[in-house]
Amino acid sequence: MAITGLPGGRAASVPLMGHETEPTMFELSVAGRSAAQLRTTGVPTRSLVDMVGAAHVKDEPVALSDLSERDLVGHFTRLSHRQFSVDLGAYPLGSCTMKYNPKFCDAVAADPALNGVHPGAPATLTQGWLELLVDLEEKLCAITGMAAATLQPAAGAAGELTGLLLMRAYHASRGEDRRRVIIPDSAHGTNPASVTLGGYEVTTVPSNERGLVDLEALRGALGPDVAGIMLTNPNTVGLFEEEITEIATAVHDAGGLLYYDGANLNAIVGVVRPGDMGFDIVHMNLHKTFATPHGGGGPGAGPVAVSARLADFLPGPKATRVADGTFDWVAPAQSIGRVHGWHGNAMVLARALAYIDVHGGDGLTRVAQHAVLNANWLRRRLADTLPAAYDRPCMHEAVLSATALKAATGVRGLDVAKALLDEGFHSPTVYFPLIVDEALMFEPTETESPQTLEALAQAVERIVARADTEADELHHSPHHTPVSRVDEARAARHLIATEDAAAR
Amino acid sequence: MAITGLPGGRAASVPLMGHETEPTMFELSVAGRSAAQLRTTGVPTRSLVDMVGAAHVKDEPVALSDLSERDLVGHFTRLSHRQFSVDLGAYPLGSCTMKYNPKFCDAVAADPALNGVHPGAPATLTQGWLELLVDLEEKLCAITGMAAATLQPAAGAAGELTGLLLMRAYHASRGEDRRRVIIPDSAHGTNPASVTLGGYEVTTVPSNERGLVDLEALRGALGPDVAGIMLTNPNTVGLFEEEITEIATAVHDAGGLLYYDGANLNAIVGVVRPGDMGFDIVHMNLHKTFATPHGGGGPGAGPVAVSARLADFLPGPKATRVADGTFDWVAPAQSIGRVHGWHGNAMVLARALAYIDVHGGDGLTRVAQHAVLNANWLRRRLADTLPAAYDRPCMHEAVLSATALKAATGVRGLDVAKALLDEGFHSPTVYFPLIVDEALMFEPTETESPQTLEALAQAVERIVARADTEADELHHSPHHTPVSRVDEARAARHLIATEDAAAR
Amino acid sequence: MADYLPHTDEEVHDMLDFLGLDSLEHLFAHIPAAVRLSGGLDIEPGLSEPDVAAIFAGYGEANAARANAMTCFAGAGAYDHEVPAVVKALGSRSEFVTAYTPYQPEVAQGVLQAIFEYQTLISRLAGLPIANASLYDGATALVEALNMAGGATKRSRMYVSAGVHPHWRAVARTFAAGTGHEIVEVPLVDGLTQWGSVDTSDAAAIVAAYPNYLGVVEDLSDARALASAAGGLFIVAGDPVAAGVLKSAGDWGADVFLGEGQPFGTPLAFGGPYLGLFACTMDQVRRLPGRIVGETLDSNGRRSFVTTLRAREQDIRREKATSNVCTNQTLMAVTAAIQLGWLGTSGLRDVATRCAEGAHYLFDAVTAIEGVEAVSSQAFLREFALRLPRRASDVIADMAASGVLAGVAASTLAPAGDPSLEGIENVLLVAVTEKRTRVELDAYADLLRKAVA
Amino acid sequence: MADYLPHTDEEVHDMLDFLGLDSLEHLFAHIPAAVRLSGGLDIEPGLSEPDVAAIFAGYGEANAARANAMTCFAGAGAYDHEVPAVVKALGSRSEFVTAYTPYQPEVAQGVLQAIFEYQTLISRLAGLPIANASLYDGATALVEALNMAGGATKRSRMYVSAGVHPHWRAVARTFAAGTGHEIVEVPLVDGLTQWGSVDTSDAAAIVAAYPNYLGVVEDLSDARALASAAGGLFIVAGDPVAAGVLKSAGDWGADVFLGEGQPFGTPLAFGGPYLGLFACTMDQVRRLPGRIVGETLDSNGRRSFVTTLRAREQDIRREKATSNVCTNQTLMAVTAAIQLGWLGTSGLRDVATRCAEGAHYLFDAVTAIEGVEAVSSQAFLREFALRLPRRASDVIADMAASGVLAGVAASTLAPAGDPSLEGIENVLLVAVTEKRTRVELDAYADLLRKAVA
Ligand SMILES: Cc1ncc(COP(=O)(O)O)c(C=O)c1O
Ligand SMILES: Cc1ncc(COP(=O)(O)O)c(C=O)c1O
Repeated sequence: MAITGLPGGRAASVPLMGHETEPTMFELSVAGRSAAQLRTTGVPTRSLVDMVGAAHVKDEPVALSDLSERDLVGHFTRLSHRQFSVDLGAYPLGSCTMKYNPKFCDAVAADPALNGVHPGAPATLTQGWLELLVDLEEKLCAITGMAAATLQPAAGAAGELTGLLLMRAYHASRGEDRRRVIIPDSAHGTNPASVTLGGYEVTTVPSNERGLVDLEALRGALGPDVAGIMLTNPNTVGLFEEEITEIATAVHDAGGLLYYDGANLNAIVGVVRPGDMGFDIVHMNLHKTFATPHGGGGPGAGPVAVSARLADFLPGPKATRVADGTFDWVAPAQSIGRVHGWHGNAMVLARALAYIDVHGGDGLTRVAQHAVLNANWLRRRLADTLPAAYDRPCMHEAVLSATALKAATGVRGLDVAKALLDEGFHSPTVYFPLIVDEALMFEPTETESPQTLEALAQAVERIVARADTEADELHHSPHHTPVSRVDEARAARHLIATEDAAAR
Repeated sequence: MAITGLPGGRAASVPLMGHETEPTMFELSVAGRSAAQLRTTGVPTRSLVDMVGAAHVKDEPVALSDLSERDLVGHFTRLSHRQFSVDLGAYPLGSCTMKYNPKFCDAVAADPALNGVHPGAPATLTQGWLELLVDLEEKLCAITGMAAATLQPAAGAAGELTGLLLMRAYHASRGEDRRRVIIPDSAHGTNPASVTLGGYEVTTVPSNERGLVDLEALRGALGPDVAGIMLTNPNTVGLFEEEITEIATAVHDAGGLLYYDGANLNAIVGVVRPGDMGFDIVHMNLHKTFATPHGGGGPGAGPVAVSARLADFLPGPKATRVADGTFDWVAPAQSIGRVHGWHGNAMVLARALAYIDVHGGDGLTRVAQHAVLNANWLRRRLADTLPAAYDRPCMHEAVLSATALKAATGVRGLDVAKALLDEGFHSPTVYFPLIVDEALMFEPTETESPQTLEALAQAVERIVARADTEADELHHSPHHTPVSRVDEARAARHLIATEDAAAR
Repeated sequence: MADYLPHTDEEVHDMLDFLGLDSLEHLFAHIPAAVRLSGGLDIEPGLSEPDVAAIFAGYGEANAARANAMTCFAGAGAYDHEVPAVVKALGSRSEFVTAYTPYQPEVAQGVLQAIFEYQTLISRLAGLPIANASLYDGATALVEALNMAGGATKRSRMYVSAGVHPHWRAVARTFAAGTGHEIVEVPLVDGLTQWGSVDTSDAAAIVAAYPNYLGVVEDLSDARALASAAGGLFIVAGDPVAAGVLKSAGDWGADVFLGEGQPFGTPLAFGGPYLGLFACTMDQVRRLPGRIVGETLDSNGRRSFVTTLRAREQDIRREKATSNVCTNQTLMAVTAAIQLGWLGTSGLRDVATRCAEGAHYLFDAVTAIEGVEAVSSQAFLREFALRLPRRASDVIADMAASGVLAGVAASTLAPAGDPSLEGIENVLLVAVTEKRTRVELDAYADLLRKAVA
Repeated sequence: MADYLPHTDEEVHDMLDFLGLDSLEHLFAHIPAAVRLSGGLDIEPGLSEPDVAAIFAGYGEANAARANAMTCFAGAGAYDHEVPAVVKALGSRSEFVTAYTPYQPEVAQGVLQAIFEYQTLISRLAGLPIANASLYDGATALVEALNMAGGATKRSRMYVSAGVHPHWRAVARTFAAGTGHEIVEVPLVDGLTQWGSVDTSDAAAIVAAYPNYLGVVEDLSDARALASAAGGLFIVAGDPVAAGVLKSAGDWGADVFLGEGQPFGTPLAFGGPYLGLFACTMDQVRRLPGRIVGETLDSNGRRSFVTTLRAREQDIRREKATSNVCTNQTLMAVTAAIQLGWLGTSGLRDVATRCAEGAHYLFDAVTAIEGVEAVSSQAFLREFALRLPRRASDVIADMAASGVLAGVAASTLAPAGDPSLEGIENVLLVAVTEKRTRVELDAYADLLRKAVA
C-alpha cells in the first residue's frame, strides 16, 4: 500500500539535525492530494472542449506535484534550513555586495497599494506609481551625476546591454559606424557578453601591475572605430582607477563614450559621481547598492542613467511629470524602444527608493565610507595571512591572493573558501577577477560589525594555520555543511536538470 | 580595542553548520549601537525631570542590549535555526495537538483592520469585532452543545479556573456550600491546580484497569459536599469514557456539576458533544483544536461554554447582539466578573473562527475522524514494538508504554523519546499521564500523512531494535541535535535565569 | 469546503483496512449511540480561504476604529507604539510560531534562549533579579502576584490602590472568590492613593500602580513602608515603557513587579494576546508562577537552556502548584525580546521620553480649553485624565467622526462610584505615544475644542 | 536620518587608527580631488522608517487602480490570480530572500533544490525536456529565444506572429538592433496569424503565441511545419496557466517554449519583478541561456544539486557566452515552484478551467450588448478582445469610477497600425481569472452597457 511509500514520510522529519537530504516535491507527491483552495464564484461550469475545441485540449493533465498544504510547508521550510543567507551570517562575497537589507523595504514591497497594481492600468489610475518612478529617477541622477535615466532594465547585465544599444543609437544618429568596445581584462563576464549582444567586438586592454587600466595600452587600442569603453570604478580588483580623468579624455577625444558598470557603486555613493568622472552611461545594480535582497539569484534592477546628450535615446515610455503636475508615460524623442515587458522590476525600484529615502544623501555617503572602511580594515588585518593582490588601499572589497599559500602548502584559494563554510561564514568570491591568481575577493559590506570582521579574520587565520598539517582535510572541506563538497564535474557530464531526467 | 571582543563577531557565523551555540543578545551588544528609528514628530523636547520630577527619574538608563538591526536579525534568525517546529517536521506530542496550522489564519491575524483596533474603543467603533465574537460564541456553542460561552479566558487553565468559579457561583446562588471537586487520577496537572485556586479540595478517583474512571469509586466519592467533577473525554490516556452517561447521572444526582476539560476536543468535534454527554461547563483549547500555532508556549485561548442554567454567571461584559441588530457589551445578570484584562485573546479567537469557517461543520468532523484514524493506525502499527498501555481502540492519541522494553534492555521511555529527536522527529509526550508506567503518548494529529506515520513508526522500530545492543548510546541520545542531552538537574541546582545571574 | 487533511480516499480505505474497520464512523463505534451526534454539527459547510477572507474583510470594515482609519489617543494599558517591520519579520518566523512549549530542550534552544533573554530584559526593567517566561496579561499577572503574597504571608488581605487599572482590579476580585482573598481598594484623591485611609497592618500585599491608570506618577515610599511594617509583599504594577525612564520597581523596594507587556512589539489586537510581565525577589522564587528558563550545560559541556524549577508547576505539583498556568504567552515574550533588542538602551529611553513630551504638549493644549480640566494636579508621564463638560463617550463619538480616537472613557473601565474617581462619566483618559506628531496633537486640541464648545 | 551601520564612533575611530588614517574621508584620499564630490549629494537628509512609510502610503493612495480598490479584469500578460497566504509565507522566508546566486552549493542546497523542482515543473508544462532557472520576464525570454535561434541556424530572420504581445515584439525589436536580427511581424486576420502571407524559407525562427495576446487559441500545426521546412526553430510563447489545460508547446512540436511566469504566485506588482520561463529541446541545451541546476553527488555520495553546464555562461565564456544574463529572477522561480506545489495537478487545471468559464460567461454577456463586438470569431481560453463603439481608454476611465478595471486598452500596448489589429483605439482586452465571481461578472456587463450606451 501507498503508506509504506518512503521517502514521502521520511521527509516530515530531519529538520535541524543536518545531514539528511530532503526528498524532492515529486517524491513527496501522492496523486489525489491537493492544497489549493479557490474562491467560490458561482460561475457556471462549462466543458473545455466546448470552449476551446478538442484539438487544443490536453488529453491528460500535466502531472505536477500533489501535496497537502502541510507537506508543502514542511518541504520548503526544510529546504530553507539547508540554505545560507545574509540573515543567518556574514556573506563577504566580493562583487556581490551582500549587505543586510532592511526588513522595512520588504514591508514597502508588500503593500497592495503598490504591488497590487496592474501594469497595464492607465496612467490616470496609477499616478502614485508614476510619481514614485519619477522621484527615483531624479535621485538616481543626483547620485550618478547624470541627466536622465531609464528604470526598465531588470538587472545589471540588462542595463549593460541597454547602455550599449544607447551607445549604438547615439553613434548612428551621428552617422558613425563604430564597431569596437574596449573593456579591461579585469572586467566582469557580463561586460564582454553584453558587448557581443550589442553588436560590438570586444577589445581587451590589460591591467598594469597596479591593478589599474594601462593607460598607454588603452590609448593604443583607441581609434575611430571604437564606440566606447566599459569600466567599473572601483574596478573589479577593488581599486579606484585613479587616472579616470585621463582615460575619459582619451576616449572622448577618440569620439567614444564611457560606460560605467555600476555594480561597484556601493564604494563611492556620495563620494564621487560617475558623471563627474566623465562617464556618459551608467548602470546601477539596485540590488547591490540600494538594498534589494538577492533572492537566491534575483530579482534585481539595473537602471541606466545617461548624460544629457544621450537622454533622447533612452528606452521608453518613461514616467514623466507633465505640464499640469500630473504624471504620464512619455517616449523619449529617439528612444531605442522597450527593454522590458512592462516598466521594469517595479517593486525593486520601490525598495530602492525607500532605501534612499531612509538614508538620505548623508546616510548614503556613510554607507560608502563604512563599506570602504570595513574592506580596508579586513585587508590590513589579514595582511600577514593572505596578502592583498595589490598592496594599496582598496575600496569596498579586498582582493587577496592564496598564491603563496598554495605554493607553500598546496592549499588553494578554493580550499580556503570551502573551509570558511565550515567556519560558519559564507565564502568570498574565488577566482574572480581572472587577472589575479588564486583570488579571494572579500566584500564585507558596511553592515557587518567590526566584531564580525574580527571573527572572520580569525577564521581565515585558523584555516591558513591548518594548511601546513591538514592540507588534505582542507582539500576535502567543507565537512559540516548540509552536504559536503559537491561533484560539479559529474553534474555536467551526466546532465540531470529535471526530476524526469533523473528518472530516466 | 572593542573589535576583538568575541563572541560578538563569532555570532555572525555558524548558522547551518550545527553545533556552535549562539551568544546571547547581551554578548552581542555594543554600547552605542541602536537599531531603533522613531518617527519625526515635531513635538518640542522637554526634560524628564521637568515633566515628572527628579524623584522619579532613573539615574542611569536600564542597560538593555544594543544591537545593529543586522545583528538583531542574525541573532534571532540563527536562534530560529536551533528550534524544532511543526513547520519543520512531525510533532506527535500527545495532549498538545500539534497539528499543522493554516497560514491563512496567520494572514487573518495580520489584518490591521482587526489587530490594529484598540480594545478600549467604544462598541460603536468596533462593531466588526463584536460581531466576530458573537459569531464565534455561537459556533463554539454549536460544537459543544452548550447554551452560551465566555471568550475571555486566555488559555485552557484559565478556562478551567473560570469554570470552577462558575460552579462556585452557581452553587452559592442556590445557597449551597460544596467543598470538593472530583478529578480522575489521569487528569492533567492544570485540573487539580485549578481546583485549588477555585477554592475547592481535590478528591481523586482512580482509573480502572481499562484506563477509564472507576464508576464505583466515583459513586463512593460523591456526596452532598461535592461541587462537581472535572473530566476530559477522551481522557488523557486517549480513551473515551464510555460510561459517561452513568457518570453524568451519578454526579447530577448528587447535585454536582460536570466540567469538561476540552483539551482533547480534537478527537470528537462533530462526533459527540460535551453537552449531549451531560456536561455543564466546557472549556476549549482553541490553540489545540482550532489551530492557533502554539508559539513556543503560547498564546492560546480557553473559552468556556455552559449550559443554560449557568449562562447568567458567565464572565462579562460579553459581546452581544442587541435589539436593533447592532452589537454591544452586556454583562450577564449574575456575572462572576472579568477574568481577563480586556476581551480575551482576541486575535486567537479570530484565528479560530477563520479555521471553523474554512472547515465548516463537515470539515471539522473530518478533522476528528482523521485524527482518530491516524492515532489508531499508529497504535496498531507499533503494537509489536511498543505496546499500547490499554489494548483497545484509542481516540486521537495513543498512549504506548516502554515498560517491557525497559525491563528487557534498560532503555526507558525517555531514551526512546530522545532518540526520536535524532531521527528527526519530535518526541511524543513522556511520563504523562502519570497512571501509565513509562508512558509514551503519541498524538499524530490529522494533518500528518500516512507516509509520515509510517516513517515515524520505522524510526521507533529502529530505536527499539537498537535497545538490545546500543542501550548506552540510547541513554545518551540525542547526538545530532543542536545541543546534546541537557543537564536539567544542574539548571535547578544552580539557578541562572538571567544573563546577570550568569555574570555573578 | 476546504480542509488540510492529507489523506486520499484510497489511503483512508487502506488505513481502515489495516484496522479491520469499514468506515471512519466505525472508529467511534465504542461511543454510546445515545450521546453520539446524529446529523452533524449545526454549522454551515466549509468555505475556501478566499471566501472566508471576504467575510473577515467585512468584520474589519465594520471596525470604524481600525488602524489607519483613526489616529489613536487611547491608552489605559494598551498603547499604539511603533512595531517595525524587522520585529514583525523575526517574531513571525515559523520556528518560533509553530513550536510547542520547550519540553525537549535539545531541539528547543531557539525558544529557550529567547525566553532567557526576555527574562533578563524584564528583570533589568523591573530592577528585580528574576522574571518568569510570561503570563497571560497584566491583569492575570496581578492575580498571580496576589496569590504569591497569599502564599508567602499566609494572609488573605490585599490592599490594592484604586490607581491600579479598574479591569485589573475587577479580575483580582473575580479570582479572589476562589482563593478567598479579600481585596481592599484604597481610594485616590487627586490621583494619589490614600494609603493613610486604611489600616494595612494585616496586609498580605500592598499593591501600587506606577504610573497609575490616571497617568499619575505616585511616590511609592509610603506604600513600601506600609508593606514592610505589615510584613506583606510590596507589589508594583508598572507600565514597562515608563520603566525605561522612571525608577524601577526594584528601586522602590518592590518584592514583585508585574505589568502589561503589550507595548513591547505586540499590536493593539483588540486586547489580546498580550503579555503578562512578572519579576520578583529571589526570596519568592519558589513561589514564582509559570515557567522559568535557566542556563545549564549539555552532555558535551556546551551552554544550553532548559525550563527549570519545574517542581513549582502544575504538571508536577498538581493541586499544590503555585499557579495553574500552563500555556502562557511565549510568542509575545519572544517578540518583546526582539522589540527591546531593536530599541536598545537609548531607544527605549527615547520612546518613553517622546511619549512624555507628546503627552505634556497635548496636556498643555487641551487644559487651556475652556471647560476642560485635569483630573489630577499631580505629575504624569505619558497619559493623563481630563474632566470634560460633557460625557466623555459623547466626545469620543464626535471626534471619531473626524478620524481621531480621543481616548478611553473612564466609565467604560470602571463603574460609577469607583474609588479612583468622582464624576466618572465625564472623564476621558488620553495617552500619547511616540508615533503622534505635533500636527496630530494640534488637530486633537482643535477637535476637542469644538467638541466641548 | 537613519542607517543600518553597526559602527559606533569609537569603533570607527579605532579602525581608522589601525589603518593609520585620521578620518573616513581619508579612505578616499587616492581619488583625484578633481572628480570628488564636494558638498555631498543633492538628496535630502535621511528620514526614519515610519516617515518614509508615510511617503509611500501617499504613493499608494495615489494609485486609484490599487488592489482592493478595484476589481481587476486587466490581463495582457499580467494576471490577478489568487496567491494564498501559504505561498507568501514560504516564498518570503529569509533564507530564500537573502541568499545570493548559489555559487557555493554546499550551503545553497535549499535554493538549488527549489530551482531543480522549478525546472522540472516548467519542463513538464512546456512538454520539453529541459528548462532553465529563470529569465527576467516573458519579453526578454523571447529575445533569448531569438538569440538561440540565431545561434542555432546562423541566420537572422525571425518571423514573429503579431499575436505575440506587442510589448514583447517591441523588446525583440530593440535588442535586434544589437544582434542584427531582422524581426518580421506576421499579421493577424480575425485573430489568426497569416503565416501564408510571408515567405519563411529563410527563417531562423518561427514564433507563435499560444494563446495569442488577443486571447485566441491558434492551431500551431502550420507554423510548426513552416519551421521544419525552413530548418528554423519553432518557438512558442505561451501562457503558462493555459498550459495547464491546453496542449503543451512540446505537443505542438516546439523547439522552445517561453512565457511569462507571473501567474504563478507573483503579484501584479506594476509589471515586475516577473519571471521569464524558458524550456527547450535537448538539442539546444548548450545554447540555453542563464543558469541550469543539475543533480549530482557530494563527496559522501549524497544527492546534491549544483549549477551546471556553466561553460555557456558569461562569467566563464565572456564574449562568447550564449547570453549575458547573470542576476535572474530566482526568488520568483522559487515562488512559482511553491505556488505550483500548492496548486498541484488538479489545482492548476481548475484555475485554468475557471478562468475560461468566467471569460466565456462574460464574453457571452458583453457581446450581447448593443455596439460591443468580438474582435475575433475564433476560440479563446481566458481572455478576449472587444471592439467598442467608443475609445477603450474612455470606457476604462468610466468603469474605473465604479471600481472596475475594465481591461487593458489595446492602444496602450501597440501603436496604431500594429499588424495584429485594425481600429486599435476602440479595442479593449479583457481577462478573467479564477478570482472573479459571477456577481462581479454581471456587474461588469452592466457597467459596460452603461459606458457604451
Ligand atoms: C562588476 C559587475 N558587473 C556587472 C554585473 C552584472 O549585474 P547583474 O547580475 O545584475 O546582471 C555584476 C554582478 O555580479 C558585477 O559584479
Ligand atoms: C488535558 C489538558 N487539560 C488542560 C490543559 C491546559 O491548557 P492550557 O495549556 O491552554 O492552559 C492541557 C494543556 O496542555 C491539557 O493537555
